[in-house]
Amino acid sequence: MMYQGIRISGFGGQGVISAGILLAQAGLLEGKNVSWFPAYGAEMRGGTANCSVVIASDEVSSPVVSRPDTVIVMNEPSLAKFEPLVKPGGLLIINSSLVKSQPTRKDIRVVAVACNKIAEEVGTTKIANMVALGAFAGATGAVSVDGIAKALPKVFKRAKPEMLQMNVTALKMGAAAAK
Amino acid sequence: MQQVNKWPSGLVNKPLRYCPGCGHGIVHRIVGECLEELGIRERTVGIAPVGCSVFADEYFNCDMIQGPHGRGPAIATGIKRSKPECIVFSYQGDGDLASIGMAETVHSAARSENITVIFINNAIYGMTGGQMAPTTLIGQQASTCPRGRTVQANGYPIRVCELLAQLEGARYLERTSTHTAAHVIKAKKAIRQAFQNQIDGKGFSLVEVLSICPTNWGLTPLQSLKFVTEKMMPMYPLGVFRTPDAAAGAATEGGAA
Amino acid sequence: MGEKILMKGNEALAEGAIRAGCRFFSGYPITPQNEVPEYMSWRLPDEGGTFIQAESEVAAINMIYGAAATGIRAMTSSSSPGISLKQEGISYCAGADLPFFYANVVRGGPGLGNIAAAQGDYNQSVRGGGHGDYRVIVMAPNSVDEMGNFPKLCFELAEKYRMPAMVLADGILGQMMEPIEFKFERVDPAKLPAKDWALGNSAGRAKRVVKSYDLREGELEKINLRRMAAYRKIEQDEVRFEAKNCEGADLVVVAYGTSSRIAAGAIKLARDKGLKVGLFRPITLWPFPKKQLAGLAGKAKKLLVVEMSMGQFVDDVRLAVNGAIAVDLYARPAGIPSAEEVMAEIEKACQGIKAAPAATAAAPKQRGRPKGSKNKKTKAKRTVRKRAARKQAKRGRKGGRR
Amino acid sequence: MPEIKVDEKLCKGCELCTTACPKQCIAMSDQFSVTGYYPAKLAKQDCCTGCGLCAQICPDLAITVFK
Repeated sequence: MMYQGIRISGFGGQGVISAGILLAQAGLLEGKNVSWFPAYGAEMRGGTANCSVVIASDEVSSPVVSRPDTVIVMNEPSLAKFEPLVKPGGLLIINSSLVKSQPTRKDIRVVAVACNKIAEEVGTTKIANMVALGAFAGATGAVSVDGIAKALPKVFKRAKPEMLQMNVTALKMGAAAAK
Repeated sequence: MQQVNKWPSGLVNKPLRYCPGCGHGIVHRIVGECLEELGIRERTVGIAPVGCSVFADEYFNCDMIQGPHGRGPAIATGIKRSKPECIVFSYQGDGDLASIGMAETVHSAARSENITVIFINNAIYGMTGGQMAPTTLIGQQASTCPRGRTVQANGYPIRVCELLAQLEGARYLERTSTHTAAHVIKAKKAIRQAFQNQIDGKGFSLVEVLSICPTNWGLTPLQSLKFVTEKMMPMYPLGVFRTPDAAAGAATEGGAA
Repeated sequence: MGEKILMKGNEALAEGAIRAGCRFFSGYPITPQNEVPEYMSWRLPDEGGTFIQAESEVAAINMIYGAAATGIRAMTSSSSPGISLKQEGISYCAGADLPFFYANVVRGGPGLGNIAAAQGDYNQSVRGGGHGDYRVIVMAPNSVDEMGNFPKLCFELAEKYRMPAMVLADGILGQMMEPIEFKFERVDPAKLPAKDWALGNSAGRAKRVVKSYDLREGELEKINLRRMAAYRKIEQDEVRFEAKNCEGADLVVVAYGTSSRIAAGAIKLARDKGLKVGLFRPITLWPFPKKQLAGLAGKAKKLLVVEMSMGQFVDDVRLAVNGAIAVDLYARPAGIPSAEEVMAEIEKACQGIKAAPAATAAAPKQRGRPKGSKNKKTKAKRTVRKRAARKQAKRGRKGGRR
Repeated sequence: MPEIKVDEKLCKGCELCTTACPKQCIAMSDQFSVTGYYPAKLAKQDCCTGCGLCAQICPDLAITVFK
């Protein structure tokens, strides 16, 4: 039985909401049960955004992930907020381009990936979220990089082919960086 | 070297939670300065609406009450009639004042309640995420008119000052804007006048402020300033529409005709 | 039908309604249900339907009153404060026997509350909601799939019994995304049977009147009695619920909507620890699955109600079991419990069962007495039941936190 | 010389002040602040006249003017 509860958090505009939808869509395409739930409303305005994603072989019970297996932290304030929630033995993926503090937990696995820097190398920092998703795929195997790549055109319906290609490159580089 | 400006005592000293470029901050500062300069802060009661400026109760440094959507002028009536010595103002957006609260707006003006209404017109619903407002322009896109507002499906935008100018009880009506520093200074003069009218017992005063909403317009703040001059002002000309001393005045700037 | 697509709950609700033949929507913006009118604003015109953003909820519901009177499948949606504003119109529709469908995507309350998920509108929903003596059919989905598939059921029940029917959801169900499969054929509104009460073209027939008043002496009561009989029939025929692992369970968690999803997660954790816990989920909140809940007495030893309100839903559960089984409450009014938190409550409730089996189990079984006269036995039973009920009331007070 | 001070904790990088300055003394920083925005700054030496128009249009009361 497979279950992955994920929280993704960062500044509004870093693409954490769409990264979550993409993960859920990828899980669905791979035949898993999935759910996605955003933090919505007033707290979004000018502040941080986060979402919950569940990918499971079994039925998904609660869509709000209170004890995540994996947390992806895209900015500094998110580290303090979400590090304590990770399950013991769980995974914390940190965007080391923007997060300068060090995590303090010793009972979890920490993977630091310079998402903004890698994204910049690929072409634009706007796809730092894809680097982070690649890192998640590489570190957990809960979904594959190919699976996420297949989900891309379903979620970003109006994206140009060259943009999609850049996203795929970012995914692959993220996965490589996490291994 | 002297400090030229400072945080007004009429505003709580804390960061504003509005989006980057949002016009609420400018008008909040103006109102806060008026409360200080007119020496009325400690006898003022403000009414926060439903919408983005629901947070106004956190920011204005006077007694505040937050009420149901659109009912600000009715609540103001209740407060003013119970405590006539108090200065009462209602701070409302376009959805709150001109859509769900239109009846309260019209009837408080008709009764010439001695209150001050600050009306922020940004032609969109902000808090709920960019739905069409009663002041949304023809052709303007919104999340409930994604192909642009049409007369056929959505009717015409409402010009609040012109509408209220028909009412004898509406004693002071002015439309201002905040898209340049000079207009901000004019807007402050109008808002100050609206409070002064209440102090002098002259009856219903309303100041409409054209304001930008970059987030829900889908524009940068700088592009939004252009939207005000090119799109909003032709529809919503600036000027004084009524004063306590004279009947209807004429628009002075921006009119399409 | 067929393909599973990833959709937001609010969008699934809107799409489901359109596929069910809805061709009229009026509403007013309010979080967390804005995706419903937004979706309708572009989808409905494409289907030849009408979308109107009304100037207020009061106007929106009266547009529905008018549209529904013509026999069209009409819908509105809102969230708690907006639904309060609509209650006048809903009462008029109920009083005029007009079918329509509406959804309440509940947020925190009372007043403006907040915009997070909550279940505080339970009583308002299941007791009619507005003034006067009436009911509305209340369906409580707990997944995006049900959000999309319930509107059709609601339209059908509403038309069958000529009354309003609603979906009671919450911010989580509205905002979350899940795979959905529409499990029904698209309804072609042109092929729906004509309604013999609908207003419109009166050529060739007697004029019709839609109204909610009758001032003639005794007439209103006759109408209400007819409506009451219909309500009794609905209570007989239209109850829907889901029972999972209730057979042989010591403890049954009773929850609806989002609470039932969180409870299901907690039950998984509990069963992994070897605790015998089941889940009972009412799908229709009115009609309420009274008989089915009462049937748990004598089987399970205790019920644990989990609700995102102060203890509204628990009243109906207690009425249904009528003291025959202990009912604990875990209440989070305008809070969202975690599965771990509910799991802790389950463990606490199970400990209670072990510590005091005599007090919590169905009384007659535990206190079997030698067979005497029939009268004596009944009397004994009654006393024990009373005692159990008293104990339960005490526990209920303690259990209901916050 | 007159000058402005921008409170980086308050500034949300909306750039409205850059349009208000009659002498174009204000530019945006290329480093983002703790709040994630690129704040405004006085970009030119001996440029500010202390007119205060930037503070008039600033929606976040982030600018203090000295003269």
